[in-house]
Amino acid sequence: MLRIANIEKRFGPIEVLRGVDFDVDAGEAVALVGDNGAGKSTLMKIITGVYRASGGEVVLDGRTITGIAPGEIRTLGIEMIYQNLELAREQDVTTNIFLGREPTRRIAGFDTGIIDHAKARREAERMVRQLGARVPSVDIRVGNLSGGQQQSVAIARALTFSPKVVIMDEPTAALAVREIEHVLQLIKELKGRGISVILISHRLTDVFEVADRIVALRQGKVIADEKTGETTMQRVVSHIVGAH
Amino acid sequence: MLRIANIEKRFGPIEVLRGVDFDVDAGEAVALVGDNGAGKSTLMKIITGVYRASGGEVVLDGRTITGIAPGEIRTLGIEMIYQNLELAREQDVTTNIFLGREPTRRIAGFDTGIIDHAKARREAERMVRQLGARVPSVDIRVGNLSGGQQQSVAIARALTFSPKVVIMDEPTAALAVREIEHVLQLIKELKGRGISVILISHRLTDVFEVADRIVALRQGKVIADEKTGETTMQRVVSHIVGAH
Amino acid sequence: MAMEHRTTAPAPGLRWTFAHRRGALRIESLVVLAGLVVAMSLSSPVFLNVANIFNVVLATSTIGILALGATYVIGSAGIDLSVGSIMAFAGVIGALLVKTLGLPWWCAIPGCLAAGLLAGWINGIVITYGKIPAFVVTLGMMGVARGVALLITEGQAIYGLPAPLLFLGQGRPFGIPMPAIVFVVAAVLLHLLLAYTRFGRHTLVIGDNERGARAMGVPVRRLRIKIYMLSGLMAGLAGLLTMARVNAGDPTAGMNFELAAITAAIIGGTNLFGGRATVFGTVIGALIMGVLQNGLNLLAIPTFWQQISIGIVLVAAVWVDQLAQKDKE
Amino acid sequence: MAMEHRTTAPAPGLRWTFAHRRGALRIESLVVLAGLVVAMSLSSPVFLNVANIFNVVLATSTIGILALGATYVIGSAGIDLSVGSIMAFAGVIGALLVKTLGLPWWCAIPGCLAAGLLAGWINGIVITYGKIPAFVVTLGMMGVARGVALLITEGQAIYGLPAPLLFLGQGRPFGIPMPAIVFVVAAVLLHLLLAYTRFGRHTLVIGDNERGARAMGVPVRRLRIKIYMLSGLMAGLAGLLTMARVNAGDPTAGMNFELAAITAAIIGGTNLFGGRATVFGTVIGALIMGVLQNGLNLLAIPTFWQQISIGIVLVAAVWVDQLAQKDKE
Amino acid sequence: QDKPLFGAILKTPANPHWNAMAAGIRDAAGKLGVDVVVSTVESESAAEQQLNNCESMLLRNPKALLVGAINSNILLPCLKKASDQGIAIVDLDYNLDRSIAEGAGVKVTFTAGNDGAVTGGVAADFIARQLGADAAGPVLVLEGLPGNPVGAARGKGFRDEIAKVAPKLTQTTLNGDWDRTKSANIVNDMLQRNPDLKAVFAANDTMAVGAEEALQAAGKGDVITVGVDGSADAIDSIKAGRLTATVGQFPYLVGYRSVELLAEHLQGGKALDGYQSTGQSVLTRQALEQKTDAMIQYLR
Ligand SMILES: Nc1ncnc2c1ncn2[C@@H]1O[C@H](COP(=O)(O)OP(=O)(O)OP(=O)(O)O)[C@@H](O)[C@H]1O
Ligand SMILES: Nc1ncnc2c1ncn2[C@@H]1O[C@H](COP(=O)(O)OP(=O)(O)OP(=O)(O)O)[C@@H](O)[C@H]1O
Ligand SMILES: [Mg+2]
Ligand SMILES: [Mg+2]
Repeated sequence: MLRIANIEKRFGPIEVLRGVDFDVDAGEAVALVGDNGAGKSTLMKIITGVYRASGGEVVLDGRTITGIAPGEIRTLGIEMIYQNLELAREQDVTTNIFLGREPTRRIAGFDTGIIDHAKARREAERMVRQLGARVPSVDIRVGNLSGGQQQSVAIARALTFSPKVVIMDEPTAALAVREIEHVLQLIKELKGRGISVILISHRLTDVFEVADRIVALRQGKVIADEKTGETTMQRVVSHIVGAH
Repeated sequence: MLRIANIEKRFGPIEVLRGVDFDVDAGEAVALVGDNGAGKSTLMKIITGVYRASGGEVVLDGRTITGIAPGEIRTLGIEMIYQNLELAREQDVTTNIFLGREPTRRIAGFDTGIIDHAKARREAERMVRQLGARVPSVDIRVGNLSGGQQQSVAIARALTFSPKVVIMDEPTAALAVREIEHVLQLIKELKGRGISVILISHRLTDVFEVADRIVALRQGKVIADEKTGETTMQRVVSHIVGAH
Repeated sequence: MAMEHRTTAPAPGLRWTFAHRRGALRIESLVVLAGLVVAMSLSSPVFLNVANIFNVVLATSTIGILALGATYVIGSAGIDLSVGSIMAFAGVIGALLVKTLGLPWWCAIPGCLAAGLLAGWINGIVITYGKIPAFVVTLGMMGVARGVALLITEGQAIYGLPAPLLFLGQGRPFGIPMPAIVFVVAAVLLHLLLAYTRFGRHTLVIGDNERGARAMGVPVRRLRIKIYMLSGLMAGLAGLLTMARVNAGDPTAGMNFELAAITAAIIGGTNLFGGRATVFGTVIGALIMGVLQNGLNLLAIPTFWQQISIGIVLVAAVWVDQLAQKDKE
Repeated sequence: MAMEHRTTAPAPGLRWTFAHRRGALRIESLVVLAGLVVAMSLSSPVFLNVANIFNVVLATSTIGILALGATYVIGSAGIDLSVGSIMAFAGVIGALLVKTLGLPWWCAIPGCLAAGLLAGWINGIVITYGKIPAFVVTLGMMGVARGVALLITEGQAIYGLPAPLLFLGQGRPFGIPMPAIVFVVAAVLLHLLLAYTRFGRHTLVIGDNERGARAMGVPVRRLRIKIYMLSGLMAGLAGLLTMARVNAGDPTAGMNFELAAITAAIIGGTNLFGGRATVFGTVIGALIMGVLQNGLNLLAIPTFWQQISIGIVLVAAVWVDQLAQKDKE
Repeated sequence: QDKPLFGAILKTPANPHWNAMAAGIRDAAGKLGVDVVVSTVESESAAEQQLNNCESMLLRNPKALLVGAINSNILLPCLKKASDQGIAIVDLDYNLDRSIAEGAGVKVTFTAGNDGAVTGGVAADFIARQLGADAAGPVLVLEGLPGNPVGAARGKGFRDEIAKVAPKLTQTTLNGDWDRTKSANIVNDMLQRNPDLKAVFAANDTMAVGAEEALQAAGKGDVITVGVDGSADAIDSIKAGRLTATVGQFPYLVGYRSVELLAEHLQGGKALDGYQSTGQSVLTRQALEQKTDAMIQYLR
């Protein structure tokens, strides 16, 4: 369904990705693990079009999507929770959740561009509640939220628009125990609905709980691509730290 | 050693902290846990002087430090790793690690204000190596680092100047497995050297590994303050989620 | 950047109350304006004459219209230094069409607006595709538009426009000066656009976190071009009204107006670094400047003292405004 | 804000090579300047005369000195619109001391500098303690300093200074104009200050992340006040040199120079939103503007065309500069 | 309230010319028992501000307006209203274009001061006399802000006259923006191009003094430099042997005479010639030291 073929990325003289290949099937959850600086986030940003690859291509349902604008890729059904969240701090929770997807009022089929704020607000509240997130109000400025609350907003944003693929870059880093459970639960639900998930996480217990396959990246190359059932926590750790 | 007495904090109409008390002894590691939005980060920022408390006081070695500027509090020996790291993204790693503590050249005992960059660079490299962090170079712009690398820089910054108290607000959220081990190891070493640690973390395994005591915050109040040996993971979770 | 962040955030209380209005009302600034009006009317008996009030709004309208555009531009973390020059350029084009080329009078209207739009479009294209700071691009346009206006006219104002066109600048339906009416209408429209539409929302979002906006599919480049076009359009409109008001396309019109326009927006609470802006605030900001200028004139304060007092009162006004917005970190 | 971020980051390659110089050299801008010099010398034979080169530096010195201050202010995410007015104010004070009050000639030197420092200090105090955006405060100071200068002199330049003082503006030791020498010395000192001292480092850090800087113990307020004092001091210096050069304390001097000073800094790669600035870049930026103006004068291009060409060439220069800085996200 | 009120709408007091004019107006008004309100603007380019000032002025119901318009058209809408209300209008310094004004329905009672084109011509004659009619070489003309009609008229008058009286002089015109330093820079640049520069004519004294100082610094003090106005710094410079001359405009006299004439006209309904020249003269060091010119008493 989603195929990453020989992706390379250089920032000036620095080679960050040196030919990365892997696929994700529909309804599959693939965990992408690797040391800090291995290139995980960079790779994911190439998929969503935020970075331009120096080489290689990304294929979604047979269509090459490398070089397309992030907005279009999002329209094609790839959502991502960015590691730094990419929230608009001055704006409220509702605005952030619906950013780029604002429901607008139509008059005679013509898009007026006027935001249906009441609807957006309702939906935003629903999503936040569904995540079990402790966000005091969807009218609050996101910059005033706590770290975990901000992360919940970013998660809600990625899941509001029934995507085909969800990329999660450390979605639970700032979350409390119960919220983490919710997210893991959610990932399982997504899989059940045929949605693919790429999960980047340093929490291997979580990875083992939800992932079908584990891809390990080291210094910009895939060094292992194993079924969850056929590997062990120790093996994965050794892939990450490069112990063999 | 460090005493937090009846701290309150309101943001406009919102009460975030409603009378928080606890102490930290020298060489003790206290874990502060709680749900997202419980007020943990806010409380810590009050200790370091970034926020002004609406009520109550913080006492370090018998001296009230509430209301003092963050710079002075840092001089008194309280270091903090902020949840959002508070790095200067446009500056290099060395600058960030030595921010506010730049080694300067002295001429005849007079501080010239000229930064001894070679020295700072050397020290920065040493700290980064000691953390086992994968930072490509200390001359790199911090904004170009990966999430985990940035976190390592923030940790290095807090530990470079032998503090009395180190506050860590989710220091391992973005770190990979090995780096987490390093940090936990480090906390144990700090304790051994008589340095107090306040650790905020949602990773309860880590908490149980290093903390002597666990303080749980819920909705701006301390609802549990227990010795690590005398409690269980389940109990702590139920404190956090408010199951009893 | 944190400076501005700290000083202009609306108080949480208000923000919550007016949350779904997107903080579009700024009570504090209104208080400052009201205070100024009271002070002025105490010291000058004519100040509260209806005719004088219209005078104030009339005098504010040009800068005010430019400031509406500036609100969007600055809200999106941009800057437009070219509006004063574009205004002159548009006025010259309009006058050229109807006077020199002898086209029907109404041609000046699309003419001025199109001239403004064109200049704004060029600004936007060069900024987005050339990846050049807006400061530099619009500074360049400031020179180019002014230079072209002067060249076309050889430095001479094109004087004497058809009467129907003059009505736009000099007419007073129900006693209200036309430019004041246009200003108010433009302000209401741009308020609605900023507060209730996707375009307005996205404008503030790219000022807040451009990379994030792009990642979420906001068409940042297209949007940015539109924002500069809007600013150019407002400059064209200001040019049209001024031309009609003074009955001439004057290539030297609008000198230094860019600074005044930006000032009105900033006094109105727009964050110089983007992400936060309200049209309502900008209108108040422009009126504060207009009232001040008018009042000092009525009191016949000598110009040097006026410069000094305006400087002090503006700072004081913003200070009071920010005092009123307590409770923030 | 992201716009500027994207467009002016030095290429990683260069940044690494010159890392411990803190990116203080900007090869690309130098290339642009060199290109401009070549173009000018091809079209005007006198351009490369030693005398003319000194001329360019002389003509650049006033704006250049103001731009040095602007580099610090903008690097710290501030802005100073008052430098042109402070310059006039300082010049008037200097002339007042030695001409009207008849003090010894050298009193003008501390007089001008102190006047600049004082105005900058007031700016800094009001910005930090009043929590008012720098834009508003320095705009206020722009009116106040100018108004006071005009009041003191009643609009009349104080003409005719003692000869030793004139030497500062008109003297040419070894054929080099004094203001040019002062400019170069000031640039070198401020380069060292920015690149190698704690003060310089902290200036950029508060422009980058003020809250973080405060949390790490950077004395943000004190620092900010010092930065505006530095900017005021530079304005005072510029006022002194200009006064000596034109043999008069002129209350109308330096009109609109703030914009030119900011422009020089921005062309030199200073990020309008703070965090990134180099003195070297600013000097190049100022020289690009100076060379352009000089060349157009040598070619006797009519003013209208000059405005247009300066606008276009500045944008083009920054465009080439940014093209040269490939390889970034 | 029985005293009649005259409103003066002037340019910027930052230019001493308008200060002197205002002083003349006030002194004459004081002598004649007339009230005056003087309104001025911040800078030479604040046209719209001047229009706003004019409209505020009408709220005071003045008997007459003395107007120094920033450009020939900006005040017309306001002046038309004034004309319609029967308010007398005096054009100071030929800033209004009479045909345009009358076309706009503005009745100008009279114009006082000197025509810029004539002023430029006077300067040209003076320079030609100094250099000789056969003189050849470059001459620099400094106009004011781009598009400013006063500077443009003086420059044009100068060029036209030079072409007649000393046709071998070549002219370069640039805008000094009324600014001292900018003019100094331009002179420096000109000296590179034309080291044999013969003369500089600046459309006002500020630019002339700036130009002169640049010439002095370059060791070219012998280049003839002529300004316009007679401002204090120019007079000092001339007396110090630096600036060659200025074409004195005597704004104090312009203001004083205007009020006198206006008061007579309003009281007696005395018919007036539409143009009331108040005279101008070239002020050189010699003229100033020997006080040969009676006008010198009107210098302020
Ligand atoms: N814009 C950039 N310019 C230069 N180098 C960059 C840039 N972005 C990332 N890098 C480098 O690329 C490498 C990979 O970064 P990336 O963010 O992809 O790591 P990651 O695998 O996500 O790590 P983490 O687990 O810490 O988030 C890092 O060494 C980083 O320094
Ligand atoms: N500046 C502010 N203005 C208004 N409310 C704020 C502000 N800062 C924090 N809050 C609110 O205070 C509450 C506590 O925030 P805090 O950051 O202390 O939580 P936390 O315990 O650190 O949570 P997390 O585990 O998610 O980091 C949150 O509900 C947040 O929305
Ligand atoms: Mg990452
Ligand atoms: Mg927190």
